Amino acid sequence: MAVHEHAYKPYAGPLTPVWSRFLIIPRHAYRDVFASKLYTALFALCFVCPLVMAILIYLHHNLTAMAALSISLKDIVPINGFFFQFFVGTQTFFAFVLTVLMGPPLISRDLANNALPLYLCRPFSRAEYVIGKMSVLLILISAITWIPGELLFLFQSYLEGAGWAASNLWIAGAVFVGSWTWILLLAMLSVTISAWVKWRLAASAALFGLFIISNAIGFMVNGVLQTRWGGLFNLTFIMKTIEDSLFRAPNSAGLPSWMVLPTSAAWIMLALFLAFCLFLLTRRVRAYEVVR
Amino acid sequence: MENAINSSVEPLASVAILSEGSDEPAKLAEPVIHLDGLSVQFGGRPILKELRGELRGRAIGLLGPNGAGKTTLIHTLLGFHPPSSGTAHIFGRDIRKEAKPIRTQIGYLPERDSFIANMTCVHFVRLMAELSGLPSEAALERAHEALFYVGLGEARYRQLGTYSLGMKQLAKLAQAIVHGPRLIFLDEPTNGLDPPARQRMIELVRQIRDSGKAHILLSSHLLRDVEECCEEILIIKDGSIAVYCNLEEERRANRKFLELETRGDREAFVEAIGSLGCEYALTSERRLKLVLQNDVDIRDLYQLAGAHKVQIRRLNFKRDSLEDIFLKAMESGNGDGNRAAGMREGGK
Amino acid sequence: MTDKPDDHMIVFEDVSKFYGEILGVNRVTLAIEPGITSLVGPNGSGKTTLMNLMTGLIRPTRGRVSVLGLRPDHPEVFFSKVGYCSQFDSFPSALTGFQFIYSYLRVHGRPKKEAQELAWKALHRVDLLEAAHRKIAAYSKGMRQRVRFAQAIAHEPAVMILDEPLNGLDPMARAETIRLFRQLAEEGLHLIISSHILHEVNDMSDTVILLNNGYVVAEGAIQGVRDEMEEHPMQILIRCDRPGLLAARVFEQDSVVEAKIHKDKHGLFVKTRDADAFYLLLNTIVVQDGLNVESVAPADDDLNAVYQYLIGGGEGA
Amino acid sequence: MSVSTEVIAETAPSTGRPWSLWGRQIAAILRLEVRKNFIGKRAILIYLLAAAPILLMAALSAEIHWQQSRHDNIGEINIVFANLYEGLILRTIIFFGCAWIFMNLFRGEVVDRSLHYYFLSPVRREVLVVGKYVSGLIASVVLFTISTAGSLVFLYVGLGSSGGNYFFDGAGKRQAAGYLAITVLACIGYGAVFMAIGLFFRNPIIPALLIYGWEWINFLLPPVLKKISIIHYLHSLAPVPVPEGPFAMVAEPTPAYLSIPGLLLMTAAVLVLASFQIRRMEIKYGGE
Repeated sequence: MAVHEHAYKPYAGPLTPVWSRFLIIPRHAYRDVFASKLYTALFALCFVCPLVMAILIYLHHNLTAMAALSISLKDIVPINGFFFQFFVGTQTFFAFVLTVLMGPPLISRDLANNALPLYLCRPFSRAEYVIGKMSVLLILISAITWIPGELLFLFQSYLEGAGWAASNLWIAGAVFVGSWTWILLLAMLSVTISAWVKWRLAASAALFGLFIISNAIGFMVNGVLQTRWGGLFNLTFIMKTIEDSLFRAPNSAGLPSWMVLPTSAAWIMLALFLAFCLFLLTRRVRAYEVVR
Repeated sequence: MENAINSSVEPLASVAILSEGSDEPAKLAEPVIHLDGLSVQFGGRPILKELRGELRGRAIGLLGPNGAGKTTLIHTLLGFHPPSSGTAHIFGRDIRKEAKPIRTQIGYLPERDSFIANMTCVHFVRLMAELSGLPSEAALERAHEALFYVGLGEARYRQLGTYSLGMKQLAKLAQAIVHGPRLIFLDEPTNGLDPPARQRMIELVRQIRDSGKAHILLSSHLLRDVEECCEEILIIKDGSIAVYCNLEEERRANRKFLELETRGDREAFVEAIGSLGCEYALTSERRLKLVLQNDVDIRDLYQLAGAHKVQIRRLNFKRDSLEDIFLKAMESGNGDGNRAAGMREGGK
Repeated sequence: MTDKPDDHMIVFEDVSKFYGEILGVNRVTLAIEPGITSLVGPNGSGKTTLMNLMTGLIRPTRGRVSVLGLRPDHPEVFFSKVGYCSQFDSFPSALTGFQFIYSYLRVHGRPKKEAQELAWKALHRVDLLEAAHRKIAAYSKGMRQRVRFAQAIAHEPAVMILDEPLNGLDPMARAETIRLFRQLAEEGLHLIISSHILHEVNDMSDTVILLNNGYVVAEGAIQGVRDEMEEHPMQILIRCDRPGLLAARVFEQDSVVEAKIHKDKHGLFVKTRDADAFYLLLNTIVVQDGLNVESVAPADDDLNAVYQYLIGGGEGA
Repeated sequence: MSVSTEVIAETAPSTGRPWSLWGRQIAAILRLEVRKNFIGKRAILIYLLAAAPILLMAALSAEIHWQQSRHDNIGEINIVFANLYEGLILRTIIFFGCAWIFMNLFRGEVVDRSLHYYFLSPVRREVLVVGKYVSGLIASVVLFTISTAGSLVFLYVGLGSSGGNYFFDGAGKRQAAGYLAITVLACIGYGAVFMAIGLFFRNPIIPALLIYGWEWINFLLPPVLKKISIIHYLHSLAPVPVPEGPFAMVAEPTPAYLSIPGLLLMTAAVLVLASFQIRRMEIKYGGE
């Protein structure tokens, strides 16, 4: 009988390419996420809207179906920029819900158990860490926003023909960029909050509150000062403005004209905001707090 | 790209490992850690001052008073803090330029208890292995291997949060060795462990050392721990090296000092010892110290003991050599850095 | 109360503490005399619970605890006699070492001047004078440990309860602190100290309380505890070349019950019921077989061994 | 050091004239707590909250300043401010400000694991409660009276000369005093409630939000229930009655000579409750 000595041995096998390392984090995160029924159900729910819209598109081009329905769908729900803007709108809402649920524990958990040294003592940089944590959301949200969006677009242009596609290519762009602005905002926001607020519930609340409060402040400033620039403090309003400009539907909410913000201002505010988040993150994501 | 680096390193490694056997080739081999005027400051306050030296030992004990910069040194070598001036080389790689490739070669057991919540131990160690660049399956294998090695049995399927301090420490050790590093930093590995757990940890460190496959830098406040698992010691005092020397040589140095504890009528026995020409001192009614003359052997002592019906209850060479070294280093100023260098040359 | 006889002792009367279903300590009855008493036992064996009970941070589920005949119900008197250095390594935010100690002395009700003197005295004792005006947040682990210790003894209590006070201290600080403990013990104070480092406990403490799973498994002077355990034969470690040969020889004596060769093949553990006879035998064996003895040591007349016997674990061999 | 004598030396006063001792102890607690409330990272939020209304009013006053037309109808502006005060300052800023300050008094120390230093001092837990409450009161009153006063200043500055007249000769002074009084009372009342909550609940945010909701829907409640809410008493003190609208409450306003003692009575009750709770409190810190 042979006895096998289990001594310490170094690892000589192949290593994974460096660029792909940050994906390890989302991969492991999803293992836990989809272990929970709630999340899986919610995630499934996020695909209801795309499905419905796919059906609508299909009906549009299925003459028999059109005939069957006495009223003509074409006038009720025309497939145009608004159609897709509505789509992005709904999906980003779901994205928000997902973020509120999944965002908070991302980094706070590691900080609470000071796990960061364990990540950073490996060939794994702070940037990779943050990107990895963010991509947990990036990927998930992408899967429910622009990816199905573009698919819908392809589906439509396949049925409608190249001409439509050519003339409406901007919509594809709008869907893509519009989704990404939200994705970036949400991911960055939740990661930052998660890095600063230890306690999960509070973090969720903060994420929620930020939108509501900024909203309130925005309008209060507007109301009190009789000005429109309060909108700059209003995250939702900023995002709305950007969406509108992307989908060439200025002021789709039909606000009094004096409230409408210039798009450029909105973009700048968004950029500033993201930059600020990034700054906060770098303050917190460290192997060790250096006390002076 | 990582692979390339590895292959380029391997031969070097083999040299290092070969050299473990005998001291001679060690000089030729690449030093494990080469401190090259390494200095670190926090907010203008110097923490490490111009550290210089070549560490080669298989297990190096890192000692020093609180705030001397032990942990800072480890952190700097890991690339957590940038050196304010100078640098260090690990396996010949510059920590300033090649932090990543270095870190693939390093395992680290942090002092504060750190883990990732709601994860089973296996999952945790596997994740850590993957972060070190192991492919998923290999990582899983290695994770189980490492956990088996540190002796976490069924417990490895339990949530880390439920672990006792000792188990957490073992889990931390597992994650430090899972990717098979060639240099392992252990920062106070026995801190807060109860005696059995502590002994277990020390055993493991010894085994890793004796495998000769990895070098160990162990920082601890318990001289006993260091004495039990380290061959060389590096003592840091307010930011500079006070001593770097080889424990074995130190021990051999005071090999002639013997401590005895006896039972039975020892008068005659002691006189007899004296008549052998050994100086002796009676430290208590049962204990005595004596200096062995070259021609005298312990067997002779037993001869006498037998002759005088004396029991030698306890017999050992002066063991507290490390304590001596440490205390000496502490009272004498930093001028000792030179002495350290001297010792290093003398040592090899 | 009828505590008169107890008023120089710390008394546990049949004390149990449960956290919900979790057992803290169970049915503990103790009377602790002045001097250094060490609490030893695995993590989670109830050391901290015992200490928290003494200081009224938690209340016993059953039984009574009294310190020098006092109860924490009367904090003004009780806590001016008791100092507790807990293991929570945490501080009120944004204080310097001096402010920390000074402020709480004021909370004790000490007048400004006295509080300052006491604070400096305490800081001097733990040798933190130069760091006194730095923020604690910037202290090293050992310094934090020391400043907490200082805070616990600043008001010069008669009973000091110290939960792993040596944890994280460097060798000199350890030696220094132990010396301080001894000195205080000489002055007739109670020191209740928990520690994992058996050889240090061995050296410093007058009595030891061994805890396991919330039960007191042994108490008293270490030597005494050892002698209690007659059924455990004496264990001796002989480090030498050719331990195998030695092993073969020692069995000539039937009082020898066990001989085990050390892992590294350079030593032999011998268990004998008659130590005297064995040592005499050893003399002859060494001479006759020309054995090269490195060292001889009774492997178990210390706490370590007691711990082995009563609590067990991977220690030794 | 002869310990025995030490002990005698300073147990004497404690048993002898406890009041003086308690006085000194409360002073000491204040010394610790007040600075903790004003500096440290937890305080930042408070400053932001306190600053918000001032900034807002500053902007507003600037705005008004340009529009000469609005200078005359002070009444309208008063109402705007009344709304602003009750809606923003009172119900939001002061509410959450107090929530933050007073909950952190104990909960914060449990989180920081530093409460045991108090529990290990020879100080009665009741004394500790009083000390901490007062310290919280100092912090909140100072900050929020400043922010109330600040907003008022900008209100009248914005109105220029007419504002000046209104303040010095008109009803301005009385109203200002009223607002400040409400602010102080609010701190007293909310403070006690939130400190108690911080003692009773593991994570106090939820109860806090519940109360927030309760205070808001207060104006829907039948008069009986109204009585068990702080805003009720405060609202009835409002110097400028707030007209119909989301903030309005339809109820017979309790006269000041009733509402103020009522409020204080409630506060006292809550404090007593808190002292009972803290007597039974054990240090666990979740860990261990």
